[in-house]
Parts: sequence; C-alpha cells; structure tokens
Amino acid sequence: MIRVIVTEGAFDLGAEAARLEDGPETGAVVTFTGRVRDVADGLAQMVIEHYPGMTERALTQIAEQAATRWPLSGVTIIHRYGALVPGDRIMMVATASRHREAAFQAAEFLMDYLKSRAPFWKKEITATGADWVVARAEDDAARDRWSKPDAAQ
Amino acid sequence: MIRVIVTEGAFDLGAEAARLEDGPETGAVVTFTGRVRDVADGLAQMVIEHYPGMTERALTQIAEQAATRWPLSGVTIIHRYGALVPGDRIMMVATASRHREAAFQAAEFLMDYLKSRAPFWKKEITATGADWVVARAEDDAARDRWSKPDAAQ
Amino acid sequence: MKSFQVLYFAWLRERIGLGRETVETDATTIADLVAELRRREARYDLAFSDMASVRAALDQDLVDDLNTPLGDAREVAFFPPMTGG
Amino acid sequence: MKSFQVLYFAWLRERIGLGRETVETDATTIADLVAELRRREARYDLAFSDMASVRAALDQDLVDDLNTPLGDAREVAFFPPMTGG
Repeated sequence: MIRVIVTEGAFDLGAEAARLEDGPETGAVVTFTGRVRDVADGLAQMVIEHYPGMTERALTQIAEQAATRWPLSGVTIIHRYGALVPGDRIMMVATASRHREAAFQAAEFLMDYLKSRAPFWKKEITATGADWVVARAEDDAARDRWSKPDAAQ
Repeated sequence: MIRVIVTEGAFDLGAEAARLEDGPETGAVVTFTGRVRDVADGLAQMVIEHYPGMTERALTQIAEQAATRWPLSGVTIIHRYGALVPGDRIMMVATASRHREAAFQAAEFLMDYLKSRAPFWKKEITATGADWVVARAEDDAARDRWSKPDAAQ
Repeated sequence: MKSFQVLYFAWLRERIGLGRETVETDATTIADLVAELRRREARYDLAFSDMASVRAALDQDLVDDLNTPLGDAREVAFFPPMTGG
Repeated sequence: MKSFQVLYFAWLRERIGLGRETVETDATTIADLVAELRRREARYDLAFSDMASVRAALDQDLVDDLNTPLGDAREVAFFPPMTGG
C-alpha cells in the first residue's frame, strides 16, 4: 500500500497513478508532480543531494503518518536525486482513497512534511556560480498547520 | 491554457499531465482522477447523462474562475459520459502553477464546483435495478466554502 | 405567446417521457412555466412534485432561483441536482 | 570514549571538506559534539558558526533539539534545513 522510491532515474506518472487506482474500492486519486523550473539567470543544472538510508526511512514514515490519519488505499512517494535540468520532474506523490477530500488532504500533507522533513538538498548551477537553495519559512508554517488542534482530518 | 474535453472515450492521465507541465515556468502539477467504484450489491454499469452544450460551457466557466483566482499556467478538465463499468475513469482535473499551494487549491476548487455546477447525472445499474445517484449535501457545503470571507486564496 | 425549447434530464426526463419539446406559453418566470406544465398532465405533475429536487438553466446558464424571468431565453432546462465528478 | 560515524551534507559537507568520518569522543549530547568539533579546526568552526541553520539526525532520525543525548547512537548527521520536494 505504501510505495517509496528514491532514484536517479525518471519515473512514469501515468503508470504510477494507474498502479494506485487498482482495486474496486479506489474512487479518487490525487497526484502532485514537482519539476525543475528555470531561474532568472539561466539554470544549467539542479543537483539534488540526499542522505541514503535516512531518505527512504523518512519518506516511509511520512507516508505511514498520512495512512494513519486518512482512509487511504495507497500512497506513493517518488523522489529523484543527482543532476537534473530545467523541465525534468523532481518528484511526485500520489494518494488513493474512496473519498476525494481524504486524497487531496493526504497529498498536501505529504508535500508539506516532505519539504521540511525528508533529507534532500538542492543546489542550483548557473553560468555565474552554484548556490544551495535556501529553505523557506513558509514551508515550516505549511507543515505546522497539520498539528494545530483544528487541523483538517 | 484552458482545456475542456467532454467525451465518451477514455483519456490518458500521463499525457494530459505532461501536456500541462510544458513550459519553463511550471513547477507544480496537481491531478485528480475519479473512477467508478463498485457498490455493495455489484455494479453492472454506471451510465452518465449530460447536457451537451451547457456541459462544455459550465466546465469552461469553472476553469476560468480558477484561473482568475490563482496564478495558474494551465487548467485541464476532462469528463466522460455514457456507459462505464467499475474501474473505468470517469473524469480528471489537472492544474499547473509555479506554486504548489495554488495548484492544490485550484484543483480542489474545480472538483467542488464541478460536482454541483456541471450538468452530469449518474445512474447506477445493478442486477436488481437502476437508480439515479442522489446529490450529497456535503458537496454543496464543499463548494460554498470557497465563497466564505476567509476562503483560502 | 412565446416559444421555448424545454429540455428534461435524468429522472425528470424519464418521468415526463421525453427529453425535449417546444412549448408555447405566456408564462413570465420559470416557476410560472412549471405551474403551467404541471396542469397539463399527471406525468408533469409527478415529475415536478418535489421542487426542492429540481434545478433549472436558462440558455445553458444555471439559475439560482426558479422565480427568474424567462426574458429573451430560447432554451429552458429542468434537471435534478447534479452528480458529476 | 565512544566512536561515532559522523556525516555531513550539502554546504556543511563542502565547508568541512568531507562527507563522513569516524569520531572518538566523550561528548554526551549533539551540542557537546559540535563544540568539540569546532575546537578542532577552523573549517569546522566556520561550518558550525550559525547553528540556527544546522539540523541533525541520530541514527537517521531527525532530532528537534541539539541538546539530545547521543546515547547509544552509532551515526550522527549534520546538514542544513532540507529543501526537497
């Protein structure tokens, strides 16, 4: 039910969604895909570093938390590492449920947790240099909304 | 930027998402897919009736509203009609944006509006008879949350 | 007298027994048109007996209120609450 | 003295100049270990100069507080706030 993949290679969004839809009880599937955007001064590469071992462990824990919190029939998280170029897909999450609200909320939850709890670091390489991407305070705030007393269930 | 398709045929989720991702500015793509679930006493068919002309018009209006409300680089709505069987995909929406929050919220908005404002009616055919699906009050409530003063933007 | 294309969908179509007809009427609002149709025949009266479950569109735009004037519309549609998605 | 595998990622790895080393220490908390590393050499001192930008994991579990005891952990990792997704 939980599928976590950490890979240098590309992935097939359509095949992943179809895999998650399988079974008579799944009514709703939500997917999120993140891609490398170009930056103002021209992005040559985005290099993604990760912490082998901890990455798989953290992503699995985040998926398990979502599956505990919402009635899901499936959760998929795929995240790439290594050297990517603008337009490449970086990662995807997908959630399957009988109910659309659960599928949407669980997918947003996965993204918010993944952004600040999964050990990935992005470096942008342009013609003028290389810079580590700085974490956004909004990403911590987005994650913290799920632990408020009135957090959506 | 807006793509609305009303069809008897199947659609290709992966191809639709890839189409929406095109262009250097798209960072995030969210998709929702709805499928025919089986029901307790065995669903033979789900037959979907629609109002040709008004359907395309209503879906286009809903997509335009989403594009006004959030910074989207693309919106796709595909909805099937005719006779479907359990496991068939019924419909999909997809949204593309620089920002994941906008893509998620716009996709949820599309679903909430589509459920109660797009002229489709589902009929379930089982071994024991045929029944029109009854609209859920929750679907109206889900739609109305977008017109509250504190609605997410 | 004005002439309208009147369309019925889902169980309204099934109860009335047709999907589309031309109606000549002096009715000025959607609600007046419904009242006139109900007086015609029992199948119309039955189809429109629970107006809380009936929605309408004028020229393919959903109306929020059945007291909406027919105005210059050419097409009036009646149907149950929608169940797409 | 206990022995730990110490890992560094992203700009911490670049500033320190290595990704992994074995450290023998009497430090009892993560913060103690950081203090000891900073005393070693300027490159460690620089890498750990802004602790608000440093996160740590013990045996591949993120810790919320750098005063967490090292306990029986074998692997300690230091890295900047994460930027996946």
